[in-house]
Amino acid sequence: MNTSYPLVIESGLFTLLLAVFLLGLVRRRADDLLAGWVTLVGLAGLTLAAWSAEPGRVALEGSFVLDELSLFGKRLFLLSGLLSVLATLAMTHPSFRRRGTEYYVVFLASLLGMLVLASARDLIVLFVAFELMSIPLYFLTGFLKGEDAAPEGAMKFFLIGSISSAVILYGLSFVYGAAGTTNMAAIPPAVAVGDPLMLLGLGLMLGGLGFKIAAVPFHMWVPDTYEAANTPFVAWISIAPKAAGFVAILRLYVEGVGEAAVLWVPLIATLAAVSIVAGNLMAIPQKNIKRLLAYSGVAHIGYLLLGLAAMSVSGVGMVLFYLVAYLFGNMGAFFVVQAVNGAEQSDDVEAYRGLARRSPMLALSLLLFLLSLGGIPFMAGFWAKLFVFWAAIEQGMYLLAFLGAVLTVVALYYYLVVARRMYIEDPAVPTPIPVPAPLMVAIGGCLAGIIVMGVYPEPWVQAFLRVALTLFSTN
Amino acid sequence: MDSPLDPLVLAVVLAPVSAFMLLALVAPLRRSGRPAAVVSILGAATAFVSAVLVWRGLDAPLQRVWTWLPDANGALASVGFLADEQSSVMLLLVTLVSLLVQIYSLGYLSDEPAPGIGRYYAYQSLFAFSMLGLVVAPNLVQLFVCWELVGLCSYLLIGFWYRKPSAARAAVKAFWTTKAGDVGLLIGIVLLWRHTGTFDFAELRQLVDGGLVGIDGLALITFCIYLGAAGKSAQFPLHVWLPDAMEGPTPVSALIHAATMVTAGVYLLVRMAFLFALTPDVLLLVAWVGAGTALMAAMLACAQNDIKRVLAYSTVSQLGYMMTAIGAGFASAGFFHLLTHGVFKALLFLGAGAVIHAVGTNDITRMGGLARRMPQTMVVFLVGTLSLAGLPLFGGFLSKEEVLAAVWDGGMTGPFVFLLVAAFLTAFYMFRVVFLAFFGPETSRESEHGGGHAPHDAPWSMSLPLWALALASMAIGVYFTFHHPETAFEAPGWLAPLATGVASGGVVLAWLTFQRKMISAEALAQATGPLRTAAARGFWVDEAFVAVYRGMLMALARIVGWIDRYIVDGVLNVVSAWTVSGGDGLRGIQTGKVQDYVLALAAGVVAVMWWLRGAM
Amino acid sequence: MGWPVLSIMTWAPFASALVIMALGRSRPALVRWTALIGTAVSMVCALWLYVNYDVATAGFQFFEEFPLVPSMGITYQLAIDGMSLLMVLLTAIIILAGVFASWTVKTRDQEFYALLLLLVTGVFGVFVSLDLFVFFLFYEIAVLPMYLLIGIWGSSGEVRPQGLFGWAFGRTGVGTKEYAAMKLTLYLLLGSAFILVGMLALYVAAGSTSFSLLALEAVEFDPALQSWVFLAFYIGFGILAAIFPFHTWSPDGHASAPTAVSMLHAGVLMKLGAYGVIRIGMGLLPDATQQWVWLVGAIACINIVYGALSAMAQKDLKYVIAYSSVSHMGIVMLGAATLTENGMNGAVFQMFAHGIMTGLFFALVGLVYEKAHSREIFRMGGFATMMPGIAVAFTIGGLSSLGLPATAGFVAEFLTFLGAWSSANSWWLFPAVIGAFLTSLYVLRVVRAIFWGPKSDDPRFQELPDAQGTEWVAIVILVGVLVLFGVLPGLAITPIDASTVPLLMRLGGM
Amino acid sequence: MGLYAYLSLAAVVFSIGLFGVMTRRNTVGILLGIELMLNAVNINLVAFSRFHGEVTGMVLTVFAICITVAEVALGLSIVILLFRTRRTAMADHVDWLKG
Repeated sequence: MNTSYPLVIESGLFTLLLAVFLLGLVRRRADDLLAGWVTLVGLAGLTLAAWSAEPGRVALEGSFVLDELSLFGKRLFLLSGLLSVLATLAMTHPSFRRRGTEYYVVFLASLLGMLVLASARDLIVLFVAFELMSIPLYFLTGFLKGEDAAPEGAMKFFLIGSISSAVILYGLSFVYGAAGTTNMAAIPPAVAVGDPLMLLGLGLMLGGLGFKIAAVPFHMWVPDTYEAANTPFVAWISIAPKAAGFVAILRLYVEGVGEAAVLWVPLIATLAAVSIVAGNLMAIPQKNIKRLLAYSGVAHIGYLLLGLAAMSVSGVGMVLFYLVAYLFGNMGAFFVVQAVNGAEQSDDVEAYRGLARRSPMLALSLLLFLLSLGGIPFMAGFWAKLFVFWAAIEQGMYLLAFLGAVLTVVALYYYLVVARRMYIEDPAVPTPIPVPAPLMVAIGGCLAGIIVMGVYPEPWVQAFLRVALTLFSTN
Repeated sequence: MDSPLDPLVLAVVLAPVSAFMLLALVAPLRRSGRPAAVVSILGAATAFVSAVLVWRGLDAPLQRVWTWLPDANGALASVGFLADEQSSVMLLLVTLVSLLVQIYSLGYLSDEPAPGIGRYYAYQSLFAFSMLGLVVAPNLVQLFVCWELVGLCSYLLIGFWYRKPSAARAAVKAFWTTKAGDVGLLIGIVLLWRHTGTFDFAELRQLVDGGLVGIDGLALITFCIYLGAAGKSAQFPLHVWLPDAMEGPTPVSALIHAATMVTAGVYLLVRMAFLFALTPDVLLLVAWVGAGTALMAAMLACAQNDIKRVLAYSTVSQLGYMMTAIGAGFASAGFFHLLTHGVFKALLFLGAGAVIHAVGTNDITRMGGLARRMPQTMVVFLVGTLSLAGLPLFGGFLSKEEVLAAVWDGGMTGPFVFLLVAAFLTAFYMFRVVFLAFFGPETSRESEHGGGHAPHDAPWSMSLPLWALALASMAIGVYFTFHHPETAFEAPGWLAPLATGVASGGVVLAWLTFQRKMISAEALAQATGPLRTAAARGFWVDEAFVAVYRGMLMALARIVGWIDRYIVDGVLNVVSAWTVSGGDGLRGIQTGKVQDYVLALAAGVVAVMWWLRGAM
Repeated sequence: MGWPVLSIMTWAPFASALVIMALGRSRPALVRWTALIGTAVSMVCALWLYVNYDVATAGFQFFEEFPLVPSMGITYQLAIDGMSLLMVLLTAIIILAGVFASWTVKTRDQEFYALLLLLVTGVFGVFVSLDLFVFFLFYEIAVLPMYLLIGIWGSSGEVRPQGLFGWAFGRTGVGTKEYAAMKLTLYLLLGSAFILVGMLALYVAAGSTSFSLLALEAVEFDPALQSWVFLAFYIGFGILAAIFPFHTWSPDGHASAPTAVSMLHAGVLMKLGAYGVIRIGMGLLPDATQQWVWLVGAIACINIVYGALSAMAQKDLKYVIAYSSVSHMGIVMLGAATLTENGMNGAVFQMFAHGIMTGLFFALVGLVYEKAHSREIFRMGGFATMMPGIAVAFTIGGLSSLGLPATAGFVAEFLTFLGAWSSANSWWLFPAVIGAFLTSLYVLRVVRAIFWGPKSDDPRFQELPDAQGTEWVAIVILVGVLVLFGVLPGLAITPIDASTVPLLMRLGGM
Repeated sequence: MGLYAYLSLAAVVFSIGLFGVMTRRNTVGILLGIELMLNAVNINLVAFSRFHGEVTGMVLTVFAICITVAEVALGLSIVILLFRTRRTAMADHVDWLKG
């Protein structure tokens, strides 16, 4: 059937969800690897479907759209989900054998939320999708309930999360109050005339969304959650919910608003600057690589906001580019972390001593991922950074761009520290690190991603600029 | 203009350099010792022959240039040759001496290991080439290039026996001192180029003759150039390197530090005389410094016991003579003295070399009575001494008299007196050497060179050059005693007798003191008192330089080094350290307590609200 | 000519790097030969370019174009003019010599050569790319491998500063090779941050259409913008050119780096900074150049004297060489700052001369260290007897660095001096000349202490071999070039002049 | 002027909730605080929906309530889980993950 109809992919995902759920009911006692494979295959199919989809259709009288942005979102979510599931298949932890189905079902639920969110043009849909995305995340964080870190991480994530969704909802109520309707199409005019109630609402929502994308000072949950949760999942939440957050932000604050959007520039610019500085600085002293990546992730959110702060076609386009580059780089890094953890049972940077001598390819790929995150040429991350700086400078934000550029050096410092452990120091034990096949595939995929985007970014740039254009052109 | 002489002039310059190339590139040949020497000597001989032909055949000045440094409009600097009467005569001197010295070295270095000899002759050929290049240089750039190269050769040859700490030190010292002068020369050249737009002597001359050279600022330029000359030609206070340079093998001292390189400074001024004529004040300076140097060096020479150092100081003093003449405005006189001095000073050095070679010591007080042992050497050495003392019929006579005449005619009474005194001292210290070394009682020499056997005259390879030079200086002397050359100045009638008288006075005094012992040397020393002690210490010029180097330069360097590590780099490290600590500090806010997280979140929201209040 | 010679030259090392990584472990000979072939190809290309570059028509030649990111006007656009031609030649020579010089690397040679060649690709790329953006791309490639190269194969020095700021030094770990590597890499990347911002500013100001140098040259930028962008470039590239006070990475870095890396870095990468200032800073921002040239020149003078004095104060051979580089880069910047034909030619010539010279130095220091296992100048002595070859080569290098005629060093300095005196601030001449003199002081001091002096009585230094085998190749190549270009400077000046004159035309310098 | 009264009430309730969240040490207490905040929102929504005279607000409220329930359910389960592993329900005792 034609995937260009709205809700087709969503319903597909829902069926998959049910299938996995039923599978769980049927094969109760057996180990749950099968569920994983089913999920994987299903997601692969859906991803292809999403790629073949055409934008333009609308459903539920305009509250659910299938436009360029939503398609971008869906593809990104599905792709990251696919990679994450691949990696999950390599998890040897007993819980995944015994309760794997739960995991995948909930995972798919959250993913479903994201897909819907990407298309939401109505406040109700938006909110529901948001919660559908978030609540499973809390569960998944605490999935390894045996580990004593997991519940704490889950608790923190949950409390902060639900508070922030309360804030979002509160803001949302004001938006509704100002607009008199839940259709987002009503937002731009109100913003244009500067309706205080509307601005109040949007301001509150920005606070809540700030939590989702983990911008300073709403980032506090990030390091703890990352440290607590299982790595494939962390790899996923390090990108998917944040991307969702950005999609929501684009919908609420940019789409159709046009000129009036500059209103938000100072706010976003400040958030960007603070996130970049704080994130990079706090990453320096980290001993645990997951925390390190968490903080560097915060910094990356800062760079994304930097691009957003440009509030221009190029700016938004480059934010999308950055998201994809960040997806490959960051997930890849986490997958390597997972591989090492599988052998060393440790996430300390210490555990990476002499990795280059033990398993060169693994070390090399981690190095490349880190370099991509650090923004080194011929890696996706380089263009990403460059593009956001360009967007910022285009809007005359020289200082902000300069700040960002200087702090990339700090970022490279802590990335190089890891590189030093892997390449310069000698290994404690010379044995190579075993990498399960699915994980290897996932890593390979990410590697391919950063290199392809890095060597020939042109098609991507054009695609994303086209997406951005739609946001500014509509009414 | 294409002249048959062109290839000859080129041959003069290229013969040595090809010898050098051969020795430098063909390692086995170099290591083989004597064959290498032969190659080099052949080069020198070729150069000499062609030099003679050039000298005989030259009627009009001859210039050829090829572009060396191109720039937008053709050539910035070029290389080539300018053969006129000055340069051709100079070529003759240089080729002659270097040929003889190279032959002489065969004997002198007979017990040097083969590779050493190869190295030695490679340096020799390189030097010959550079010196000749300097002589024929048609412009300042080529002159400077060769100028530096001869400096390099002198450095290399002084340090030939680099295992001797003193030699290594002397070599570096020579290089540094002359280099200091060269800084001046380089600045001078650059300024002059900016001033006139050319490096070329001929063009410069035209400009000067045409009065197209602005006078203001010219004094600075000529002064800078003079600095260079002073460095090379060991004028006070840059003379300190020359005595130490005696650490090199004696033939080297003869060639480089007596006959040729040290006179390069004088030659430069002769070349540039027309320019200096425009700046009388600088000329005055040149004259006074020259005269002062002459006198001071003469005094120092009297206080030395090392035969080579005596000769070295006498060289300094003679260079002073030449400079004074140039300062007086009569470059020709200085140049003339340069030529004669080149011959007989080389002779003296080689003679001294023969003595040292035979005796195995430089100390004249430990020689004596050598006349009987090595008569030939005695004779030639005496010839040299008489020429240096400037007695009639000998090489130095007329040239010295001309210098005096020039100075007198230049109306510089002060320098004139200085020079007279110097002349007296010259005769004195030279004969002191003669009497102490060759006459008087034989002192017993246990530390004698070559074990028990008594000293004897040198082998042919050494005596041949000696005789050649002796004859040459005699010839010059006799010839010029009777044919007075045309000069721009006329010597007062009383000058010749006076000069002769003064010189003989010196001889007599020496004879009375060291031969007849009628005046005790001690008494003489007492008489001169503190002056002598000061002279023995070289007037503390060395100490002054050392003080500047250690006390100022090195101290400054240490301070800068410290600043670099602790301030410039220190600040950098502090900043980085702060960045790292900053990270640590920020971690503090990540308390791990969920309420604090909520607080942060709330604070963020409040901040956003606050900002909105402003925005609306 | 159908062949994309520039691309071949640039990517040949990279290709051989890939081959090397593909080779199985423990195939040392094969690794070396692959590296040698790669660099030899580059060398041949460089020579071909040198021969076929048409000086008469001057300007940029051998164009290659391929749109990389059309939507942003980024083009893979290569071409060279006289200046870059010479730099390319320099790079080819140095890396060829470098491969020979590091023939004896034992540990993890595979990775070593791979990284080295990757680095070289970056350097070539920078010199041949006309598109600012591609320029920057290669620039980063040229900087980054340094970290691993120094970190893995480097050697830690003895410097352990205490006292003032001791805590900071302790925190950063001065003296270790890791510190040196990190310092160098981050410092240079910091510089690239400045460059990036400046570059984008120009690109945007020019209407976000093209990064091509040629396109941007045509644009008249607003003076205010020019002014700060120039400073950004000056600092950004200046860090790499070791301008005072941003030079401190150079001594530590070069002292810790393995031979070939020091050669390449001091020999070529520092030039890359100066090249950037001249080609991009001055080439694109004429007004700002006029405005800031006094600063550039003044700092250059500081570099010359300060570097020389610091070199005098050192006891570690490698530090002396490193500081001499700081001093000589001063000459380069000074020559550029004069904005005169001679000065500019001198600057570029000095880049070349100093590149060869310092490459030679580091090669020799590496050899001495390998044989004597010491870098302490005043411990060693009288090596000329045991290693005459190395001694002679070192002396020649030293003479060149103190600007002795008949070596490349003299021509460069002489031209610079001429330029300095004819420039607007003629007083620059004096610090420059004094610097040259100071150089003669410390160079000869070192030469005497280590080679041409009394033999040291340290038992370690009694029986030392001379250079042998491949090591000779490196030495001979470098010495040969040094003397050749000293005797026939026309070989280099002619192409240089063809590129500097148009530049000065645009700057209104002549 | 009815609307603003409701809004203010909601604001007060919301703030009380937030205050509770920040001050309660017991995790369950914090959950209650969150409940208050969400209900404040509901007041808002209903008020607005009345004000505008259309139902979407109410609908949203219904959704909100359901979701809140789900949230609380999950929240309590997490608290229990936490209590099992750490033997405490005090939020500020749970700070192993920090820095």
